[in-house]
Amino acid sequence: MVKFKVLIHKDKCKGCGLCIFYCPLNHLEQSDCLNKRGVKFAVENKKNSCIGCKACFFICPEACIEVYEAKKKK
Amino acid sequence: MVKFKVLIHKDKCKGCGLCIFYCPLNHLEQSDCLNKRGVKFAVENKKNSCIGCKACFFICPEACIEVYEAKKKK
Amino acid sequence: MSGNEAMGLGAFTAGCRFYAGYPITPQNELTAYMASCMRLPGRTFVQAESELAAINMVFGASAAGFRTMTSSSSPGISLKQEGISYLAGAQLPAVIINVSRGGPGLGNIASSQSDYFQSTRGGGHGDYFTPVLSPWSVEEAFNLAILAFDVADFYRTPVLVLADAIIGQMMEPINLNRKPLIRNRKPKRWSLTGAKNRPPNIVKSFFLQEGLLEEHNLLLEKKWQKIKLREQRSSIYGKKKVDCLIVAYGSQARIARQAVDVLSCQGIKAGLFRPITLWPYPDKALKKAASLARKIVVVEQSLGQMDEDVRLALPNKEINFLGKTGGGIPSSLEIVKFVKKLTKN
Amino acid sequence: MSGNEAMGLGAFTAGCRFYAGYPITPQNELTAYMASCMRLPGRTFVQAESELAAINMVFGASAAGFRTMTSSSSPGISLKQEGISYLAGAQLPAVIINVSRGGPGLGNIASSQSDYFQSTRGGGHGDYFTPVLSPWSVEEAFNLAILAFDVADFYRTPVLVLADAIIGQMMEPINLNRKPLIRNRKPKRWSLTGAKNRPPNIVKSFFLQEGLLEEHNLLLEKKWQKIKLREQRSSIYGKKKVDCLIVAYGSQARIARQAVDVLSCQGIKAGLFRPITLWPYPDKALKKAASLARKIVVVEQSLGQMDEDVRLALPNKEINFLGKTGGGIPSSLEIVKFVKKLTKN
Amino acid sequence: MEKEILISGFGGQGLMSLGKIIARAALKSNKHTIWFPSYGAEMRGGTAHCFVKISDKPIASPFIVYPDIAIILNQPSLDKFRKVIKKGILVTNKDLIGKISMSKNITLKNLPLNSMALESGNIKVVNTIALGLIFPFIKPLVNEESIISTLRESFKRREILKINLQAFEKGLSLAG
Amino acid sequence: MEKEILISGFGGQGLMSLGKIIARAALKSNKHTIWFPSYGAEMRGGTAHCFVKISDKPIASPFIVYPDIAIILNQPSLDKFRKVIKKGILVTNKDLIGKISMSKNITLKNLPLNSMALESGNIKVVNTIALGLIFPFIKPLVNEESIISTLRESFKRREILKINLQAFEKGLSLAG
Amino acid sequence: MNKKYNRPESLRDSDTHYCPGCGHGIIHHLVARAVDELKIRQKVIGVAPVGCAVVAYDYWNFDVCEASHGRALAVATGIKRCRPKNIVFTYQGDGDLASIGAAETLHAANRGENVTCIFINNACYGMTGGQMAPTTIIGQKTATTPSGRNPFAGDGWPLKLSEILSTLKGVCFAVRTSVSNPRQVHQAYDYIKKAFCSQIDKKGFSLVEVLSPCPTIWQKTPVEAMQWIETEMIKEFPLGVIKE
Amino acid sequence: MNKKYNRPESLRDSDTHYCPGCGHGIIHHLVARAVDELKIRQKVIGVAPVGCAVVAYDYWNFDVCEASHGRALAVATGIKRCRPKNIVFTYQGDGDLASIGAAETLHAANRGENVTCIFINNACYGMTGGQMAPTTIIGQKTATTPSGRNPFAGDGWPLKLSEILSTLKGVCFAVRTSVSNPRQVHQAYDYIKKAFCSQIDKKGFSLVEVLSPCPTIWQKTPVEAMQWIETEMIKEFPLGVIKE
Ligand SMILES: Cc1ncc(C[n+]2csc(CCOP(=O)(O)OP(=O)(O)O)c2C)c(N)n1
Ligand SMILES: Cc1ncc(C[n+]2csc(CCOP(=O)(O)OP(=O)(O)O)c2C)c(N)n1
Ligand code: SF4
Ligand code: SF4
Ligand code: SF4
Ligand code: SF4
Ligand code: SF4
Ligand code: SF4
Ligand SMILES: [Mg+2]
Ligand SMILES: [Mg+2]
Repeated sequence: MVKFKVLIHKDKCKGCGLCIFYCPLNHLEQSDCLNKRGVKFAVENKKNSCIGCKACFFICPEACIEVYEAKKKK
Repeated sequence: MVKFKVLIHKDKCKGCGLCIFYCPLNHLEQSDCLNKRGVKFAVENKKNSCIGCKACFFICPEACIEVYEAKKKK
Repeated sequence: MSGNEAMGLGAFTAGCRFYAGYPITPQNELTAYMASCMRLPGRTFVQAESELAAINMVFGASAAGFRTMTSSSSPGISLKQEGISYLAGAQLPAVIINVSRGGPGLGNIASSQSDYFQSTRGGGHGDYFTPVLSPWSVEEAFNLAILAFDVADFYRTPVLVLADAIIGQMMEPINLNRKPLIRNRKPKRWSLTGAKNRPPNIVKSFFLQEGLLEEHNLLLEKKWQKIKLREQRSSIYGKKKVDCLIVAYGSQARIARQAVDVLSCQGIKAGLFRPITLWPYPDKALKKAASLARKIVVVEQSLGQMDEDVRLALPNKEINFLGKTGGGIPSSLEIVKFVKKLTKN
Repeated sequence: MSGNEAMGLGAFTAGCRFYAGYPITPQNELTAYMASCMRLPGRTFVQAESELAAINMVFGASAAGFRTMTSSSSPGISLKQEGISYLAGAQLPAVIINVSRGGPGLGNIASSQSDYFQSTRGGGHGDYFTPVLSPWSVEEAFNLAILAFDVADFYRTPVLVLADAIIGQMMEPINLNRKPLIRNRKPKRWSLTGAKNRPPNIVKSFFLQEGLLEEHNLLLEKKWQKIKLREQRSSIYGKKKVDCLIVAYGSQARIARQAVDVLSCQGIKAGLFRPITLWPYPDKALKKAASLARKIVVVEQSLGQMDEDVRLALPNKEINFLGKTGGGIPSSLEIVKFVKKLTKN
Repeated sequence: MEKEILISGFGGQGLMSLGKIIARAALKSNKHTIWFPSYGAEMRGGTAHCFVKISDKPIASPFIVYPDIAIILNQPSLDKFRKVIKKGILVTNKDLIGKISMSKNITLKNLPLNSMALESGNIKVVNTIALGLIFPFIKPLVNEESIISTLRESFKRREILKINLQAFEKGLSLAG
Repeated sequence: MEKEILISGFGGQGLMSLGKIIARAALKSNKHTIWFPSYGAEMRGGTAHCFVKISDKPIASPFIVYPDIAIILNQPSLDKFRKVIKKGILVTNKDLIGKISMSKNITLKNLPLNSMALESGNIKVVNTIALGLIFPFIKPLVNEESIISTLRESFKRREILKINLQAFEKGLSLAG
Repeated sequence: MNKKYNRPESLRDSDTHYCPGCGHGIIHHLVARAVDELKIRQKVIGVAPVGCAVVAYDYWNFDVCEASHGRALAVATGIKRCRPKNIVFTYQGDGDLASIGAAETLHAANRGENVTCIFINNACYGMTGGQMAPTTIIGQKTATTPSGRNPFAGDGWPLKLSEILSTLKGVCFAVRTSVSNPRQVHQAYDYIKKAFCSQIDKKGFSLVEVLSPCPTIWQKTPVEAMQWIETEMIKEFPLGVIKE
Repeated sequence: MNKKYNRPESLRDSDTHYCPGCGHGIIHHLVARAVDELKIRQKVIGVAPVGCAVVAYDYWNFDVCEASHGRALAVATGIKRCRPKNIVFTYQGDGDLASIGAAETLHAANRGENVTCIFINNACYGMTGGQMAPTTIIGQKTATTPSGRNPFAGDGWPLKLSEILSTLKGVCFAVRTSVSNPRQVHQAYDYIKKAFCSQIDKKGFSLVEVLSPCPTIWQKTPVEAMQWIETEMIKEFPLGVIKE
């Protein structure tokens, strides 16, 4: 089974919220705290799991999201 | 009966020959002598008569041809 | 009110009827200001597609007999050089505002006074000059914008207002109670209105026939000489007899004034000579002021441009120069230090 | 061969690989010459849609690491001012030829030297200079075109060749037997070739971060100082110790030389000082020459522009000026008369 | 009397408008004033600053060498201006700034301005809180009425105005 | 020895090329030479002129004040240059020029060049006839071979060359 | 005897500097005639280009403004915006209008400036001695394309600016015509009048492109030049109303 | 664990100066990604504009050249003609490309320069604080059109330069796309690659116009800005391949 993981470089994030809005699974959300830029950056939430659609990856103006494909034997 | 007359300002003429070429009746021709610009200017000849089509008038780059319409009782 | 807006208001007050401009920092507030006030009836605002288009629209509006202005900043002013030369050649009044920034090239958007040569030595081609006015405060920016129109119309010449980014962007109050005098509003008989009841008018700078351009240029030369004689403007701050006379213009003169104050406190007699017209350069007044000064210091936001005019005006004086380039600004402290070192020897 | 063609041949000989130009009289023979020789393999000729496009194409070609040139005449050169300022700021070598004509505005197509200020005082915005070379013969036009490329590459700077309409259009023989020396052909490590096996190269003139442009400009200033020190060029004709030293450049120096000959015949010791570089101005050589001269006369095809450099170089001398504007050319007879009157007193 | 104020921070933190508000209020209080911006490092997003001078005499230079009052909204600003802040009051934004150690001549107010602004419902009022914080120190030159009426002019939309007035009060209450 | 030649006329009369031909021929004869055009009054159609200087020493100025040889092809040219033609030889185009009265120092050759050219089959050879007319006067500096070979280079088409060579001879025969 | 067709009042009684057979002379005449016919001589303001027609003001008998090379439509914008009641037109060569002035042309048209543009397409730069113009046709030899214009060698394709401009909403009338024979001359005359009329009716930007002979640069006799328009140029630049 | 989608090599690991939600960041990424994918990083030469993307060279990890405002395609012409084997592209805003640079754009396209032009249409001048651009849509408020762009007040019509350029023979590929949602972003990416490929195949001038959000000037949140593209901008600027 293939699993996906997103990695968000939190200090590059400008908190524009585009990834959050466009993630089809609402896998992303705003953080509670501020990063060093003073914005609430994007983080994964734990509710849904990522399907690796890369919507967030492509829409992020800061290119600060990475999407990993993790082949894991169950 | 209507008669036409063309008047060519000879010293303005640059001898381009356009009027001569485009006159449908060959009413115009090159002069034998030179004008003060040193070119053989356009003159009326006696062979054919002008029908007042104004071809020469419109094509002349120097606007040095005038076409008169002369209403004459025979 | 910012200096940029003040110049806009000045133009409006002077009866500017046509403005064309193209955005560029640090003069955007001026374009924005014009975009609202010049959309009123009887006025025209055009956002031109480029600086070239803007200056040539101004050429047209001026030829049509109207008070007209354009504004830009350094790179945009370079693009207008051909147009300015045409305006000068065709003897068309117009006001061109340069809120100058750091160069060469794209440089930066900080304040700089490195367009002095371009402004005073005809950056365009040919034997011509343009009067150049340089404000040192927001209020003066307002007043000089008005004066620029008057001078332009009186002499039939393009006039430059050379304001730096500091003057353009800083805000300070201005007194609008005194009603400004608008002069030189005589009818422009040479202008293009349609050839009704008069022979056709022609606006041109082209004189191909041998000798004609020479004749025309000698006429212009007379005009430049007249302007040189009559339009030199400057101001003096501080004592008359001084150890050190600082020469500076625009925002740098502001900073120098502070230095003069500090120096006085420290017992050094210093004065400030501030040219208001950069062309014609107020050399008569400078000569007079310099004759009572022991040392001369020129301070500029450049590597030394006005410096040359001071040297030409005072061939027998030693001229000391303090300058910073590329957006660097000689601070009042630096000036004080420089002057102190100089006057010690 | 005409001066225009000679400059084209010079560029070709110097290894110019890219030429972009826009037609304008009196330099059309140069564009036409390039249109044929630069269509050979390994070379590129582009008829640009405008002078702006041409100078910016040259910017690109230079950034790509190639020897490149554009040419125009006065109004077209005004349009290139922004581009020249960019070249200077981005430290790109390039050669720009101005076969100057009468201005301001459309002016006429006669010979004129009224672009001197524009050429030597950075007609564009910002703190920069460009070396300016001025030939007085067709052969020198050829040689200076080559030199221009060498200087440009060595200092990484745009170089102007300021030839007037007389030099551009007159034909005289040139000696092509001596093989010209082409120097400074070192690889351009800064140029854009694709970032292969090295970090990316960036060509730019923009330094927004505070202080960066200042730093950059001080670097440029060092370069200007170095050029000032090393690249002053001039020549002298006639006696050393003279009653009158005539200072003139370009075609006007040719005419002045004739005047010097006539004056010698008439028993008046006259000499000619001819700057070959207009920037840097050869003030050291001039000072030396002037120290042996009783009177100084500057002769220009303008209302007095180089005049200012002479006055700056010789602050303690009286400078006399003879000039004609708008295509007028001070003839050798007029010079003789002027000098005779002057030396009589 | 003369007060020299430096405000520095990220482009979006409203520092330019804060400077303008102070200058306008000073004008209303019939004082001489100059506001001068420096977009400094970058046009968008980056760090920028502005100067405000208020005085009862005409002002010469718009520049400030050693400010009396400094409002420093992010780390780069502090790094940049640390050396010239030698006296007076310093307001800093704890949320975006690490450890601060300044000379003892300086009255330091280090508060989490971003968080406070978010709390009050709008991240944009960082600047207005700061205004409240420094107000007591410019009071000799600028009266409160002028400030309030300038705020009223600057924020036309009622809700926005309300939040700003509250932010000002909050700052004021913490000014101590 | 130095010869100074002025050629002036209408734009289309081939005066520039005549000047260039003389200059090239002088070069071939190993002389110093300068050709210099002045489009003067008008770019098209109007009156223009050029100077040619030939010398056995280097030449200073390309300008000519008092020409040794003047070829004047139309009335405006005569009006313009009458005053400076004070010596030497003057060739004029009778077809386009009214009465001429010049000082006696001048050898005048006033011939109907236009008509002669038309006669020889091409109005454009006006200039080549003039070349023939003045040739004897530049002979000390330029030899006939050089002229002929320059004509050959200038006119590539055989018929055209033929007419021009004939025109040159015709001029020469009338040079007297 | 009724005098009928003579020099219009709007054309001065001066000699032109144009080469024999040059189209500029014909078109100057047409413009002047149209101005007379529409009785607008006292309110027309022309803008002259830099090109062979640079001194058009010496030939027309009404107010004329110079413009720097390529910027005639910017100048016209300045004039017309200030004097909306006057009739303002530019007269520009192909180099002026379509090469150096391309941006000014495009944007004036796009703004729908209520001016008329007479565009003289002679497939070359006349004034500077016959270099390639944007309108030079493929294979045509010029001073800068000595072996003929070759789009595949980077010389670019013949530019059909009238077609391009006609796609803009600001343009109300665009036509290409020629003066290559008397009938065409007459038609060009009608189009010029029409363009002026559309300006009088405040419809926006009007454009009349005229294919015009340049015998000198083309190295043809005047008659051959006319024929070259009809056999060669028209192939690249078809005549007719493009937008109305 | 296989890393799959991460920062391309051609994008430096630097922070941008762009506002949150700015389209420039997205498109920079796409360009870099396309360069990586086509393995041309070592021979690509970019030309940066004057506009918000002026310091694009600080973000891309390959050779980049500055160009003065509007002249990127002239600069690109100079580079490409000298280095035909390199891949040369310009990256230009709507003000840069379509306003001040209109002539250079038109003529580079008409010459069929074998370069790629990435045209960022954000309906405004971002860098100078939000003035009207040629692409500003009707009624849109900007610093210079305070009551909305009004073509009937002389502000001009939204200029569709891609359509205009696609009429030129020199243009081999012209497309309008957007980055207004992830799917579109991906499509934009494909088009950019395609444009580069057509350059590699020496087909001529290729143009990719990208509708791009400018939340700051539009005074919208980043998400609203994306939606405004889809509801408003696309009406004026329809997406799709214009020429291929
Ligand atoms: C800025 C500038 N560039 C170039 C020129 C030189 N120039 C004069 S006219 C002209 C082009 C003429 O061609 P066109 O516009 O087609 O007019 P035509 O002469 O063919 O009627 C040029 C390039 C100039 N005067 N000014
Ligand atoms: C010659 C010149 N004119 C004007 C400017 C000012 N300027 C900088 S960017 C810009 C326009 C930016 O708009 P656009 O090209 O659409 O890019 P964006 O910022 O929207 O991405 C202008 C007018 C300049 N730098 N140089
Ligand atoms: S890859 Fe798709 S599903 Fe996963 S976080 Fe990103 S947008 Fe959401
Ligand atoms: S799209 Fe990028 S910058 Fe925007 S919130 Fe998501 S991670 Fe942050
Ligand atoms: S009016 Fe017609 S018929 Fe009469 S001369 Fe002229 S062209 Fe010939
Ligand atoms: S058309 Fe005119 S210029 Fe030509 S020959 Fe006839 S009259 Fe003379
Ligand atoms: S060169 Fe051509 S366009 Fe110019 S006047 Fe001569 S024929 Fe007419
Ligand atoms: S102003 Fe607009 S285009 Fe510029 S960085 Fe901000 S969002 Fe991007
Ligand atoms: Mg043409
Ligand atoms: Mg934009």
